[in-house]
Amino acid sequence: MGYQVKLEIFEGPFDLLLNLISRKEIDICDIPIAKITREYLAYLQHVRDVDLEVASEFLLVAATLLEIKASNLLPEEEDWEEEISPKQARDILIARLLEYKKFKSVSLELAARAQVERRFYGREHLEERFTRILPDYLRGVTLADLTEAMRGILTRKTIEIAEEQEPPVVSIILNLEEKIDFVLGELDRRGSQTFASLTSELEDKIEIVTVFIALLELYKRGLISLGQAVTFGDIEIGLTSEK
Amino acid sequence: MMELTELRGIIESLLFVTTEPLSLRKMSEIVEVDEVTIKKILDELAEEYREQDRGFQLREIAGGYRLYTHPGYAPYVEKLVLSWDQRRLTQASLETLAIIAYKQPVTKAQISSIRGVDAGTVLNSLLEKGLIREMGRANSPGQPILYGTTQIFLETFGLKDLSDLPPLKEFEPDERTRKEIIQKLTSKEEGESD
Amino acid sequence: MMELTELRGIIESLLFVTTEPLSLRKMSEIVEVDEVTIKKILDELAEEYREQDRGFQLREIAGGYRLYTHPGYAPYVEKLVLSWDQRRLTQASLETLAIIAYKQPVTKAQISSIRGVDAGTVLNSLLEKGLIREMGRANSPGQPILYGTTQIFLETFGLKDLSDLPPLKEFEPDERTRKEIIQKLTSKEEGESD
Repeated sequence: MGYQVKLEIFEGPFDLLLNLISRKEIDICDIPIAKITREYLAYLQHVRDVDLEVASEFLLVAATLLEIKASNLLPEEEDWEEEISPKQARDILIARLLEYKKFKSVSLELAARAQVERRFYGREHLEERFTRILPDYLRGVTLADLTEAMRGILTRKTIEIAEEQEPPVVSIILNLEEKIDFVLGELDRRGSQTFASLTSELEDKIEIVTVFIALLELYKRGLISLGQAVTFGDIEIGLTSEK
Repeated sequence: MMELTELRGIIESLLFVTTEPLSLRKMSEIVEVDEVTIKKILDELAEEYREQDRGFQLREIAGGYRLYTHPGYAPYVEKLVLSWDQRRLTQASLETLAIIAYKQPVTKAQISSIRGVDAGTVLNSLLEKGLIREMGRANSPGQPILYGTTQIFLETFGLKDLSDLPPLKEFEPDERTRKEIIQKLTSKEEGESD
Repeated sequence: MMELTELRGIIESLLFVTTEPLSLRKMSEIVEVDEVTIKKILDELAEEYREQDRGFQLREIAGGYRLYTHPGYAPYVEKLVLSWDQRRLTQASLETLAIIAYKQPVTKAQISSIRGVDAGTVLNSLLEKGLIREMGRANSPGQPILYGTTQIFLETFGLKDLSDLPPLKEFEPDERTRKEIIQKLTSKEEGESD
């Protein structure tokens, strides 16, 4: 049986949720993707034998949902066509799942080849008589260089270990909700803000983009007001009174 | 002119010493004999090893030639050489590698969009393992980095070159899977009635 | 009973990969065949290589057997060895030496697994330069050689003794590196459009 989703407005298999969304029986804007993803990750940690097939498909589907959602969050004034229709959404998902499945099957074939390849051993060392003619690779190397090399190795190792412990997270999905909280918090604490001041501390380009998407989401929910004095001017953001 | 027996001996000694696949060009440079002659000798050597049931084989791998122990004797070889190779590739790494192998040069965004998850972490680890490399930058906005596979990739998967990859076409989802997916995602009104 | 052809193949594959002379006893243990039979096969192999003018020879050395490149072809092999990628080997030497200095005593398999690539050639070169030495054998299966640094190593790097090496604590990722790691792990799309 597939993974079950439990939401206020919907309870049942994840597949069915998708189906309902593609039929527009459920508005994608009502689906808290971050919540679903977080719960799914919690669920993964409890299951002993993770079905990789289901796990990777879940992520692919969740990411597609997010994209559809993001595109539907854009203010729908004149550009009605810009919004992805249910049929288009479905077609995108189908095309993606098919494309993804193709690469997944070929990756299994590659894994099998790597397995076979491990039975072949090549020679990996050099006879002493030829070692002697090798140039002195370490000429001029200092203790500091040795230090640096060890630091590099340890850094690589740390990354590898961290990667092994990292569950497959759709970080951007989780991040959106974080940024929504961030924007609300800032406005609450410091009053109205401009987009520039809101993002002045952020270094990562994608973080800034996520803040922007968060603003769209908040605007859609009617929690903030947006203004712009001049074209290409800074965006002014304030909390609406209804909050 | 060098004698053929001597030439064969020289090439064999180069193959014996090399720790990575040796290209025809490199052998030709070292021995100062044309590539066609060298290729002929390599073919003869490979045939000899096979016929004489030797403990090693000559294989064309990753754009070159290298000697490897006969895979049938791997259990014994492993008793002697403790395998250090702990390159256990995760499913995520394998899928990402597959996408890069077939689509190269390819950007991170393109990979991410096929797998539906961010490829950043996996790319870093594949770069560290030397299985992929940066191949320059795309001419699109932001000039994203283009990725491709390496010689180590070919060696890891026992491929002669990229054209030796299994044809991707053969891995298209079959009709049943295709129908299943479409059915899963198609509303009842539009799809088949039941 | 194992067939003679197969037995010959197995022994040849062991000789092919071994990094040190293989004793009759060791081979006998691995193949589970008596030493007399093994000795007979070794003699046959040596004879074959000689007769067929192969690129390598089987020699009895230091209480064991090992394959060596045919000395007559040494000039060509030297040309090959000198054409190896210097930068890669410099990096490999430095990292291997750093691991041995800090983690000694350490086996080749351990070094390879920390570095992610084989350390064979580099180890020989460090031994040759007198920077490292064999310190005995590990008590693990296969009893691999343990490596450590030498007096020459201390002198080269101006150290009083090993405790004079900068403490490992300082090598722990600093704040910046740690931040980088975290960023790498949570790295997201580079906002490219294509």
